[in-house]
Amino acid sequence: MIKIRQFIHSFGWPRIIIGLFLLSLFIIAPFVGVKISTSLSDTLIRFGMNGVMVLAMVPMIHSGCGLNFGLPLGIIAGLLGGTLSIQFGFTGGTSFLMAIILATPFGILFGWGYGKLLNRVKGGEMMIATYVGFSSVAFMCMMWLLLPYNHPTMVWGYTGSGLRTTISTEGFYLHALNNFLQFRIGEKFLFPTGMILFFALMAFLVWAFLHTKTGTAMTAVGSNPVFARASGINIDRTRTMSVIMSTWLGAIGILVYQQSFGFIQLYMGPFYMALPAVSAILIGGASVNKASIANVVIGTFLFQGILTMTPSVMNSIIHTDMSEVIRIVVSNGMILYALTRKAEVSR
Amino acid sequence: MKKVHLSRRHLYQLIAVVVVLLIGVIMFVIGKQHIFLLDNKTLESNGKTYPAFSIVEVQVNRIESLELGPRDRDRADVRGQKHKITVRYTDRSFEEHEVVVKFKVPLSQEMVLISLPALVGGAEESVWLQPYEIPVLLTMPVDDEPIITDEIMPMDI
Amino acid sequence: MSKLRETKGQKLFNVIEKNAVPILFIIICAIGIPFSGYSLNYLGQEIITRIGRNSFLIIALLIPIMAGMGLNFGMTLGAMAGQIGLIFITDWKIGGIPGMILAMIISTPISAILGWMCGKILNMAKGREMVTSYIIGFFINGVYQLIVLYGMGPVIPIKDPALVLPRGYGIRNTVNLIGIRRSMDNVLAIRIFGLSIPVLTLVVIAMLCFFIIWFKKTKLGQDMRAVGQDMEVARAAGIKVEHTRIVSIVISTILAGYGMIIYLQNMGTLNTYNSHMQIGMFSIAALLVGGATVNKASIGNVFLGVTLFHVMFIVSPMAGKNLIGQAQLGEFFRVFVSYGVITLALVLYEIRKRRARYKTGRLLAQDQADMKEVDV
Amino acid sequence: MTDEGNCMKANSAPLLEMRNISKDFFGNKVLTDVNFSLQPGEILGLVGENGAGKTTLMKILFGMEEIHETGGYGGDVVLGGNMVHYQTPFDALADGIGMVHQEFSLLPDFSASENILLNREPKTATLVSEVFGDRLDTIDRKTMHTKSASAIAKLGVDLDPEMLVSEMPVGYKQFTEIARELSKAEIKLLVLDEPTAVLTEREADILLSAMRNLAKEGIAIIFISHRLQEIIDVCDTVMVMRDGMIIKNAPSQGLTIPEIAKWMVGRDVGTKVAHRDFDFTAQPVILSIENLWVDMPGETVKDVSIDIHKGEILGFGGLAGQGKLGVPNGAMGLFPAGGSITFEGVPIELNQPRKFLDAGMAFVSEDRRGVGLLLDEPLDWNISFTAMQVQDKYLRKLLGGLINWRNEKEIEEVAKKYIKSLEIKCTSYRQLAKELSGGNQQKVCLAKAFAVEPKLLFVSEPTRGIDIGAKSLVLQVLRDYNERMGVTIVMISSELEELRSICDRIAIVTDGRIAGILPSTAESADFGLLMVGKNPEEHKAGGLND
Repeated sequence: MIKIRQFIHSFGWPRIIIGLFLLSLFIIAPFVGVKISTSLSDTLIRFGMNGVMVLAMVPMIHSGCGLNFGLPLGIIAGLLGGTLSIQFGFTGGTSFLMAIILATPFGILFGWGYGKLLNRVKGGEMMIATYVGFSSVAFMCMMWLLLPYNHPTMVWGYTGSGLRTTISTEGFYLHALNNFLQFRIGEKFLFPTGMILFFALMAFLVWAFLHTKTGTAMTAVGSNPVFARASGINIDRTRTMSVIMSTWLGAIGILVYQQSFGFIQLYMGPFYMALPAVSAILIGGASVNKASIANVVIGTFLFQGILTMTPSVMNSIIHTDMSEVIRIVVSNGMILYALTRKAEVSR
Repeated sequence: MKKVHLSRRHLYQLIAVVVVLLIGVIMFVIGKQHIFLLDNKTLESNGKTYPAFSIVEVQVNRIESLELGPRDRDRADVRGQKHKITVRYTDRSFEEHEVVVKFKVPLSQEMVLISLPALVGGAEESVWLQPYEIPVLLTMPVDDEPIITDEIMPMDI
Repeated sequence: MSKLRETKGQKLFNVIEKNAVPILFIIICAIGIPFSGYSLNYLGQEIITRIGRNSFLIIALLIPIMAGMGLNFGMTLGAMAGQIGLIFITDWKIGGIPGMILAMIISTPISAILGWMCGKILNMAKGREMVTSYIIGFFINGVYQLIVLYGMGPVIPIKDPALVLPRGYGIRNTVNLIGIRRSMDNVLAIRIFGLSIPVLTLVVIAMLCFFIIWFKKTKLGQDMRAVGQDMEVARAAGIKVEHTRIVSIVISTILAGYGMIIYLQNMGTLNTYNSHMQIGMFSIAALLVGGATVNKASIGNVFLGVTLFHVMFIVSPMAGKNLIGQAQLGEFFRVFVSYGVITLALVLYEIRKRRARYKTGRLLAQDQADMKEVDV
Repeated sequence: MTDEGNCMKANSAPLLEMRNISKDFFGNKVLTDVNFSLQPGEILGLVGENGAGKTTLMKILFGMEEIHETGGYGGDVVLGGNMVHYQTPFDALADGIGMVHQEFSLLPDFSASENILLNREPKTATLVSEVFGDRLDTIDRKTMHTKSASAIAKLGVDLDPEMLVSEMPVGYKQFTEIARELSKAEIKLLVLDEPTAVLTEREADILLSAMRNLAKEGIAIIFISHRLQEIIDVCDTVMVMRDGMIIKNAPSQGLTIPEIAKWMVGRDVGTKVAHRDFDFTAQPVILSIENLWVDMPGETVKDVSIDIHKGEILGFGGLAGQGKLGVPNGAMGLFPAGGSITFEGVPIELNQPRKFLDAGMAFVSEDRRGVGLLLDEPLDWNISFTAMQVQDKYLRKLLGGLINWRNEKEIEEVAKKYIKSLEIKCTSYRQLAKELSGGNQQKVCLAKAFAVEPKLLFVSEPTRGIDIGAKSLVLQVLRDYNERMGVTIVMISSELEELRSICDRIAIVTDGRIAGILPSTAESADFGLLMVGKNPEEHKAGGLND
């Protein structure tokens, strides 16, 4: 009994409720005519699509910068990489690789500036991160209009300048990862091997980094910055590095997302993209200052599972699609829960 | 002593709540919108005929007056319960008449039809003031409009 | 070791830095106005309209700032309550000033409950009130959608087919508020120099200003200022800190509800699922443009802010069009500026807080430098 | 004046009596059988070292929460003939006992008057407050002004009630605090906890004369101070506490500073402690500190210069808040600091902990939980972290040194080594640091420092908050480490006896400066004099002249 209570305490009620909710959706599904295999396959695909963006939360949480509400900044770096890759005329799988390569310098540059800024506002990171994300998206809205892109698939047909709001990745990196080693079990179950492998690679890189000297320092900075300082760590530099990593992962994350989704969404597209990623990692068991790869995997799976299952199951039961409302309540409720926990570092 | 004080505060609070609720009710009554449909059609009722005017000028409360030809219908949006209607017309002997009628509209009737000929002709109120319902049209089910819940850029604020 | 000495240059820098945001906006407006080609008369009319439309909402932000809880991003809660009131009166066909008053009466208990909840949660998240209130806004938005999009119709009776979606439940994207449109602005409206002035609305706003001034003089206002400065000192003096904080949020939420009703009577249409989310952000931006900070704001900031922010807002699409040939660019620009100004104000606030912390160190260094000089 | 006072006291019942007060924190006795009484209008000077039990005694009087939480106290508190047992400080305040704390409890953006009457503002009821409660009464500024002005007048200082606290000099803030207590009509007893510590001499004089005025009006005062001259000047009675007991309770007339200082520091003159002969002057200077200032809140260092010799154990002592803790914290760069430090002839850049560590120094902080440990991480991380980061220990180089991989095995080994040698009690080397007891946490902090193998080790309050058994073990470990490895140790402690038992010489820090350096064999009274800012030499001379 005590063990159960301890488990509940450490895991937190909201997570258990969400887990049970998802479980019940899976149980109900066959009775209302929703195919589990399709749902599972969809969940997996969405897991692969969003996993890297959720992973982008990890470095910043580790270094004590809090939840990365400024993810849109990383996404913008990814958008620049993607559009430039198309602009330069790369096609097929190469365009994906080139997109990653082209996004990298932007990710590093943005991350560096963003990190410098966050170092000057210690204690108020999350609110400022939110608004850095918003203002950078709004700023890029102007840039998308002004930058001298001219690839015909991307610009508005009638003016010949200014990027479209959505650009299809077909012919470029559409399904560059999805189709790699993809296999099918039965009629409805598709396993997006390439995408999952890519996520695994990224997760391994982050995991491995956290096992190096610098990674250890990063964890210590997040766990107790004063301790780290007293051990000779340059806190500001470590934090900046974590922000660069998070931003870069955000850039890669959006590219993975686009190759599966099929479209590049510019302008206000990245605006609210931070919130789902933030809530996913929190659902997975992370807190404002502690996160692991396991949190990412569990959280993304649970969160995306709910997003896939609720519309179909709810629709079959009450003929109303309430999934949007459920998404808003679940994800923001989870963030609220995490924010109101007493700082878990017992300092 | 303390108890007395406490109950006095409760009393004041109770009064405040009641006053606010009362204001709410009053606002409901005086703010209720009604639509008057003003009709200048020949009306037959209980065997009596009220012929339409060739031209009639009608003013509801202090809203700008309307002119109606035969078989015309116009509307006036009003608020509240008590209304005054002023009808000016010229009879066959070219004499100008002005009829002023004050009346109350039931709270629940959002739209009423007022027959001007009957009103001038001195018919019962139930004859010249009738509730009106918009005929329900059988329409094809319309596609739901898409709900946009995350518009970020307003045109105007 | 009492005062830190500063050179003239540093002093000037401090003054500029303290007023960085308004100065920046004056520059933006000064550049934008000539390029937009709008006449001063037009701009004047717009500013008057917008002062009447928005000030009430912005003033609603002042009380939580006084209580040290920062910018109340949770004011969207009040806006939602106000909108629910408006939906009801539109359905019941209550118009004019009585309709507005009734909507306010309906919104009050909803605002109070939501504000109380918000305050409770913020007490659990001391030190990060702003980001928490911001997320509360999103969370309650979900609940609001649940009620308005699914509950209104089957559970909460709404009869008017003009309000309800064709599918039979849920409120439409836009609700026409013809019944109360400009009903407050038009009462006692006068024209001066060709500008029409919504006298009643301005009188109501003036009354709210007096309320705020009066409120500061009450015991509760004094307690809030005390709590805002130092929770521990206030607690030691026996002030109920948590309760005071909750009350400040409740008042702010209720006022935001009223503000939303006044705002929408001027607009004339309700954007059911978006108005409230946008209004929080734009009100905060306007207040910050007026020179307010996270912990200090006055009524003066409100009016300066409304004026500067809205001039920028009106002018930028046309200025963008005339400058670069794209009105859209100007629209993006004003959105960027709105978010940017909040970012800038938050960053400046945090930096100032840090600098204040290092003041003692600088004083000590200065002392020692003085000693050395004496030695030499 | 004293004679008059004594006559009055003899005729009336005591205002306050504390009988047989005793208190222990989980078996650790901090007060034993404390008895004293106080007459109306009497000024009682309460002196004693930190940890002598003054604060605990006052906390009991006020019914502070932590007293109830830790199991209450023994004995009776009698106020005006009635037994009282306060549940919260507010009850005590209601009974007319006021306290002015060492730290200011003032709101900077409020005026003196607003602070003095905080939460006791005079109000006028309005119709609104009838509905919404009396918190919507408006504040009566006029009455407020007169009330606070009269409270300030009682003090006899010239302070504008409308002046903002943030614009006040420190002394005025102190007056505001006291005026707040005086503004309470029922005030009978006032406790002043080191009120003069922050005041200039002139301000202190004003305060002392104000205290005499108050006493004339029949208000009793308990005056806690380290400035012994003030105690002698103003108090009717002096009460000296040490180790939770009253050592002396005597009329102030005729007392001298050396006498009181001796009682304070205790252990009758001539107490011998284990002492080794170590001639530090024969050793080269390893660390030289010059004109160090440190901005450490509550422990400001103003100007400290000292040479530390190789192989010695140097102690830094002094009363709390005087700046002894600021010295190592500033030297390491944890708090903004200035001046210069030179280690083995090489100047070390300040404000950069890394430079300090690279030079071969280490620091065990007094703030174990805040600075010393990663509470949420396991033991092995805590022990190995600093050495790994500073000296690249416990790492495996991969890809030709490009990647520094954590070597879990070596980390485990070093953790186990120190768990064994320092006898750290834990379930495993992976146990989280926050789950350990205070003493074991302290050992982990030491292990962390030892793992760096420093040439010079700063240890700050190594025995604070740990039980006696662990205390002696920690001290023994430090002594061994010094003798075996030849490591120079600088130990900072509030407990003079502890310093005297292991150090070769002890520097006393008073008011942010070194008041004097004495060998640990010096008489304790001399240390006591240094702590209260007096030069023992002068007083000895004075004594001879008498």
